[in-house]
Amino acid sequence: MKLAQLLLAGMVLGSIYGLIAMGFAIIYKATKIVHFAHGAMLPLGAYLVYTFAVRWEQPWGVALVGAAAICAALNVLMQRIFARRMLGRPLFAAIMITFGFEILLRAGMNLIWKGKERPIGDPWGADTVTLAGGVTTPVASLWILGAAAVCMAAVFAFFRWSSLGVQMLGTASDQEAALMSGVPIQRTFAVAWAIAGVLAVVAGVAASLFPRTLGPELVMLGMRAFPAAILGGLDSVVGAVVGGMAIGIVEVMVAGYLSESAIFGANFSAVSGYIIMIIVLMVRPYGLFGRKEVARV
Amino acid sequence: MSETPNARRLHITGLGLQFAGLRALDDVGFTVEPGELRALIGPNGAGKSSLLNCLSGVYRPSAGTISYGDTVLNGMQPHRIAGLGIARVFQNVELFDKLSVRQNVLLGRHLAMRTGVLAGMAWYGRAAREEREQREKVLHYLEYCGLADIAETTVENLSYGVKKRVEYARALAMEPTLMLLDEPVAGMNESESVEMADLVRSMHQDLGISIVVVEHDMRFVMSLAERVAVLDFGRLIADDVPQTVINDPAVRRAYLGEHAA
Amino acid sequence: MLDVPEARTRAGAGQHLRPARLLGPALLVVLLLAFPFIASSFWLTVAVFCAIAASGALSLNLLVGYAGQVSVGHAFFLGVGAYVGAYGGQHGWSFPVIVLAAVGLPALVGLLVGPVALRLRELYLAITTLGLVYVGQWIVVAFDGVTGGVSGTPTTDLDVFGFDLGTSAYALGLPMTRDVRYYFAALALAALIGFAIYNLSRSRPGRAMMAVRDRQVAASVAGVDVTRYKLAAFTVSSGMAGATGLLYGSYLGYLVPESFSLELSITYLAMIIIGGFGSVLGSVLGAVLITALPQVLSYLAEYSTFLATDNRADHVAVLLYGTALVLFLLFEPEGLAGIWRRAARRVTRRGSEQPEGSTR
Amino acid sequence: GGAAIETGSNGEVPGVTDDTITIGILPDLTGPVAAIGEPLARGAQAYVDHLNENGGIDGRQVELVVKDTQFNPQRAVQEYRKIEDDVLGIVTTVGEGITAAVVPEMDKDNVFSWPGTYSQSYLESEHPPISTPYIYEALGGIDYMVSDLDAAGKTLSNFNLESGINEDYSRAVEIGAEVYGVEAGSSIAKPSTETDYTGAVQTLSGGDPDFMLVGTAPAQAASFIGTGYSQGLRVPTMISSVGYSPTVLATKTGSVLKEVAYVTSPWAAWNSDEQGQQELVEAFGPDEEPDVQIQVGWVMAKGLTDLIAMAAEEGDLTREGIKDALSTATLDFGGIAPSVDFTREDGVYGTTKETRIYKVTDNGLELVKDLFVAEAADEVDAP
Amino acid sequence: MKTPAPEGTAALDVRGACARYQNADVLHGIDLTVEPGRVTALLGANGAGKTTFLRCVLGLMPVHRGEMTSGSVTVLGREVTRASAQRRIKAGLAIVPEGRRLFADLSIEQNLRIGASTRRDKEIGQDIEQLLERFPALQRPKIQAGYLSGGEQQMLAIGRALMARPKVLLLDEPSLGLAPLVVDSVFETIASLAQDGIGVLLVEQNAERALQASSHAVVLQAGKVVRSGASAELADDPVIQESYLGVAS
Ligand SMILES: Nc1ncnc2c1ncn2[C@@H]1O[C@H](COP(=O)(O)OP(=O)(O)OP(=O)(O)O)[C@@H](O)[C@H]1O
Ligand SMILES: Nc1ncnc2c1ncn2[C@@H]1O[C@H](COP(=O)(O)OP(=O)(O)OP(=O)(O)O)[C@@H](O)[C@H]1O
Ligand SMILES: CC(C)C[C@H](N)C(=O)O
Ligand SMILES: [Mg+2]
Ligand SMILES: [Mg+2]
Repeated sequence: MKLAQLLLAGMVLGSIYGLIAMGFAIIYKATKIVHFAHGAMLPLGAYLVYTFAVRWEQPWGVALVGAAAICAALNVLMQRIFARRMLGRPLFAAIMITFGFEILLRAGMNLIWKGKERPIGDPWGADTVTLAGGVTTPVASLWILGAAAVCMAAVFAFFRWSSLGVQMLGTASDQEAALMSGVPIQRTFAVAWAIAGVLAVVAGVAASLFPRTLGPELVMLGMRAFPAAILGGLDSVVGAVVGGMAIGIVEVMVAGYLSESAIFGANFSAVSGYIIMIIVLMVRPYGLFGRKEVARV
Repeated sequence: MSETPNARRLHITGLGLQFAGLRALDDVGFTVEPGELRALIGPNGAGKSSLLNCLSGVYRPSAGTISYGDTVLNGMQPHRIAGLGIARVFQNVELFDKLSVRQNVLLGRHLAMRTGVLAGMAWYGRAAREEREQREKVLHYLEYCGLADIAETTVENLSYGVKKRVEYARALAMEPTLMLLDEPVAGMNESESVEMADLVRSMHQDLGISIVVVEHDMRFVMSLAERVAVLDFGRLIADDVPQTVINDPAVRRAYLGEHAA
Repeated sequence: MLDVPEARTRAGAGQHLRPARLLGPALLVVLLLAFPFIASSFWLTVAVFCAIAASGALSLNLLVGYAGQVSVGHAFFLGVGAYVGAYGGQHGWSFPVIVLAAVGLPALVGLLVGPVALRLRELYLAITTLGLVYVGQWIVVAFDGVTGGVSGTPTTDLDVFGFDLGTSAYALGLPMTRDVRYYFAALALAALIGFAIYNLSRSRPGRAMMAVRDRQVAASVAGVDVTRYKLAAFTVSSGMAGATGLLYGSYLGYLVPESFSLELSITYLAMIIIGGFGSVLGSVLGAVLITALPQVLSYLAEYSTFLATDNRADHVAVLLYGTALVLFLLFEPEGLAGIWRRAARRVTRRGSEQPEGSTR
Repeated sequence: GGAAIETGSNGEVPGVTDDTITIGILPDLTGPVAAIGEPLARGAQAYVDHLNENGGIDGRQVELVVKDTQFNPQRAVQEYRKIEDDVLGIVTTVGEGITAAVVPEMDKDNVFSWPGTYSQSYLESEHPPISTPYIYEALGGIDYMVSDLDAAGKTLSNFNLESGINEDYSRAVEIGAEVYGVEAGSSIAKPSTETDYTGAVQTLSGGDPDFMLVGTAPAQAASFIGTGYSQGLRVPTMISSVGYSPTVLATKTGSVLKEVAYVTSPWAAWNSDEQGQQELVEAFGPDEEPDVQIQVGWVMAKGLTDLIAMAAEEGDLTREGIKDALSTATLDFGGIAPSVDFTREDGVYGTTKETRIYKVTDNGLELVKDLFVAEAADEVDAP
Repeated sequence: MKTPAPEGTAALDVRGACARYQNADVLHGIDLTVEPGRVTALLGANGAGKTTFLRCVLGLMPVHRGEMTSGSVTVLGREVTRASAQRRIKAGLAIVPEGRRLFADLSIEQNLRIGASTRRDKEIGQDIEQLLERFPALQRPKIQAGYLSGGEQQMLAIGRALMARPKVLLLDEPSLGLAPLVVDSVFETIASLAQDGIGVLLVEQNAERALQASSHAVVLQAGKVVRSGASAELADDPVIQESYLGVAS
């Protein structure tokens, strides 16, 4: 029973990681950039939902769509700010710029929401259900699993059925060559970053549902999802999902079985994800599903 | 140029190389005598670059042996093979983009130098002395390749033809006994390839270096090579003097078409 | 991914040392020597942190800028040096022993991490090294008997062969307070590390590192033992970071796990990106800018009085800092070193009518 | 060697002029615990304003300089240095690590401040906690469970933040087991960055506890209790004063807290009619969101300025004078927090051991037991 | 030395193109016209500015921190001087770039698919099939392009450009690194494309082949047009013979 309970919790956490990691993956796919401000988008999205749904008393769905739209737009804006100037320039500067955005987002949120715990106004509240086998869980957790599945399917379908997916890959691999092939690279970027913005809101809200709370700690979740993104392979959407699940389950299992261990201490679950990641990378340097970078002479 | 290199015999037997179901090289064998200028031709994708990659240790052959003199190269790491006096010039320019021309060529002297990390940091004794000596030495190669004027320029912004010359200077600076050249005149116009042919010929004749050159420009091949090996689909289909090779019907069918120089 | 502005080693071009050329550096040295005696105690503290940051930035730049291995784990190596120093200090080790341990242990860890770096590229490596930061914080908590755990541990002042950095007493007729002493110690360390890296970059091993950075296969075919130089870069950089951490921890006086968080790693990356990859001067300028900028900005924010209410000025200072970072990277991707180089070129051109090196 | 360098030039006292006294405070305003630092700084500022309206100290107005540490130890030391020359004392620092980093610096300059933690180990330092140390709070909670919730002989587990508070809470459970005969269950500590509490809940549930003691920060307490609730761990739970925030009540977890949670706290309820609290509420107006950190800031500012006033009365308006005043002082906070007799003996400051017990209800906290001292409080060995 | 007045609209018409990079002016007023169904060769030594000219045609100078300072570009009668690269390609341009510029990490098939980025029709899959058949070297459509041999990569680059179904094809040294037999087939392909009415601009180091394959030619030197006219005439020009055809005078 404990095992089943932990497994379920691991899957829920894994779904949240997976949603975050998908955001990283899509942006990486299109721009070869790790968007370090992605983590800050999580509380931003959730706080926006709070403001719309709780403060301004709008229907929850409306709040969600509103927050998603704002975060998507913000992401596109950020991308626009450096895209043009960064063409043909070191990528690392662009990545550093996302750190700059992270500072700005955090400062802005601190100014507006003052880092307080806030309700997110969701319809499920603290209700719980008992599933087969005596496993009990908040209803909200089941919705997280569902939402994650829907997002994954949607993103997957998008890449499967639209030509934008392959164009993103091309753009990331060589922007000028993509331009020469007629890829509308600005639109490609915009779509990728917008999707990531929407995913950030979904993930941020999921991470604020009962029994978790919306608070500034949510920023950290972005960093915690890194091993998931890497484990799956930085540019793979499927990998993000698999990696997220794997890391989520491992972390919860470690916390469940090793919390009292004298050797590992209670903190070990926080590093267990990284350790799994390193082990996998030693065998597969590009993660489970990552595209190998070609280096031939 | 100062010391005469002692070229050794390069001997390849039964060489095989596979990539996920593709036989890039299949039972290839031939010998390059010391001081020989050998051309290697064949259709695109025949395995020429792959063969060079096996010789320089970048690829690991799945079968066969490569020996240089008495040393078996199979399984050796690229830098060890370089240590035996085997230098390589790539098909696409492979320079250290952010370094100056001089630094690129100095890197060719890497194996001739001894300074380690700690000594380098201290810049004491040998480190400084060695660096000064080698700069002198490198100047010679820069002049040889006509690069002395632009020694301090970052290679990144050079045009294609000049970059190729930097590659030659770097390879020469290794004072190799065997040079592997992959398509030296691709992308050059007629007069430039004549210049390049002169450079290769002089390296061969003045310095006594053995050379294996891959090239699609048949005029270049015919004017230079002493022997020509022909690969097709990873197999050796001919290995003889140029005149014989270009009249070989198999070679004409696979490679030359109606173009025979 | 890394883009290094251009080759910086220029020796052999036969530069003549003319008196006019020495004037600038001489002034700088005088200024640096006089600074602690004219600055306020606060700005002196900032200066000490700047100088320490310079050492840290230099060592990171060796790894990232010269050897091309992106690391977000710098805070970890700084932390190892600092904690080793704290432990040694508490157990009465002598200065040479402390230094040896604080440099040696991080270097050893760097050597052990190296093999991971051999297999991974760019961002995969970066994020793996990010794991080091978390592992480090876990170690501090899990082995709290040695490290003091979450509540931290005090460090001791270093006694550099009889020159106790902790005392405040006149020396050479000058008021050498603890801050002044640490200031000079930090300057000395930065100068030492900067000199070592500069030397490295103009000699065989440094060149080999840069070659591996630009084109690994070509470097190996030219005779460079790639494994060896990657490991060397990791080891040396980590050792230098350890020395920096030792001084940093000792000056701080107290270590808590938060002192070596991811934020610190990122701050150091910001320094070398803003300073300029693969540039000694850039590392130093970047370190000074990133350390001093927030302080300057808080002053600016504080003196704009309408902000002074409700603690808004602090938020504005942070917003300004983020904005400055973004704008700088947008408009000056070659970093401070690039600006410096351009300025210097302009000066020399005016001075000696040297034509700009033409390509063809 | 050489002559020592004298500090504090020409006999002037830092932070004191003819008409003003300057004090400082080092909260986190823009970093990860800004949610604590910001209201704390506002509370302190409000008290200083209140004091100035009533004539200040000894005819001097008090000025409070606020410096943001960003929860970064290096930055905190720098910010401290920035104001060190200009302040007479410092109200407090926010964050256990920050406090640990800055306190040694302050000791070098003989500067007084209240520590940003209630660990009783600080009683030995020059910086005693201003209010009830964690351990007495926890013991108060256990006392109440035994006397009013019939906990004797039942299992008590605890869940804490991985920090100094963990040691104090765990120790309290040990003492509780000895004195009250409760069964000590499992104990787990987690860092504030934990992303899922199922593991902790499952581990604790394994010991089948009847009561829980939670010594951690608000968001973490809420998530932990919520997770436990959803997995059937629904037992009376005592949350520490630092673990409860009224903002949590508005979240979904609030409904769970209402079912199971009590709060141990020395602090008065926001709507209490204690005179000090009335003044505070008046200063902030009725629209202010209740926040214990505002009370803390207010009380700490009051504590420091009271000491300064005492020093002034003694004619020793110096940093030294503040410390001298403290070692014999009894400070009263108008009922917002218990008054404290700090009298120092054997190098250990006196402290208060009182706490209140609240039950979480729809309207926030409802007082169920006013200030009292746990029976077992005497069993706590001197730090 | 005169170009006959074009019948109808030119496939590509560039007037007075001047261009500069950050530190240097590279093109000084280039006029060049490509007629539909004809091959125009652009010759010149290394560094003459051929690639730069193609960048101007495609609007890619900003990528190299340069700009086209004056002049106009017209594709099939539509002026595109200010348009984005994507619009120009939609207007009918396609390029086989210098150095191939394949997406090394992507498969052959994905490379071809990206070549069709501006198309919306349903025949993309079909075209891919056809190309894979046409170039036997591309037999393994799932392999990552970076692993292909130099010549195979060149073929893929040509295939990718054709995927755009261009009206005007720009080729920057298409025969680079190709085996003689394949070079023949590339020139055959070029001829057949021209026959289909496509205008081709061919930049080529092999001046002899280029002049054979083209009807018109333009010779650049240091960013200026020094010769232009019918290819047959240019092939007989002694100056051209000496400097580009390797014929000693
Ligand atoms: N690392 C690799 N992985 C997979 N396939 C490879 C790899 N390297 C080479 N190949 C394949 O092996 C075959 C031979 O390639 P190679 O580069 O040796 O040809 P080549 O003879 O040099 O051709 P070209 O004249 O076009 O340069 C090609 O089909 C190529 O796609
Ligand atoms: N990105 C750039 N930045 C600065 N200068 C450049 C850049 N690209 C090219 N140049 C310079 O512009 C001039 C023309 O170069 P271009 O590449 O157009 O010549 P090309 O005729 O295509 O030569 P090749 O036959 O070698 O390809 C050269 O002097 C070159 O050095
Ligand atoms: C296309 C590849 C075969 C080129 C190879 N990297 C070289 O320069 O030799
Ligand atoms: Mg090849
Ligand atoms: Mg060109």
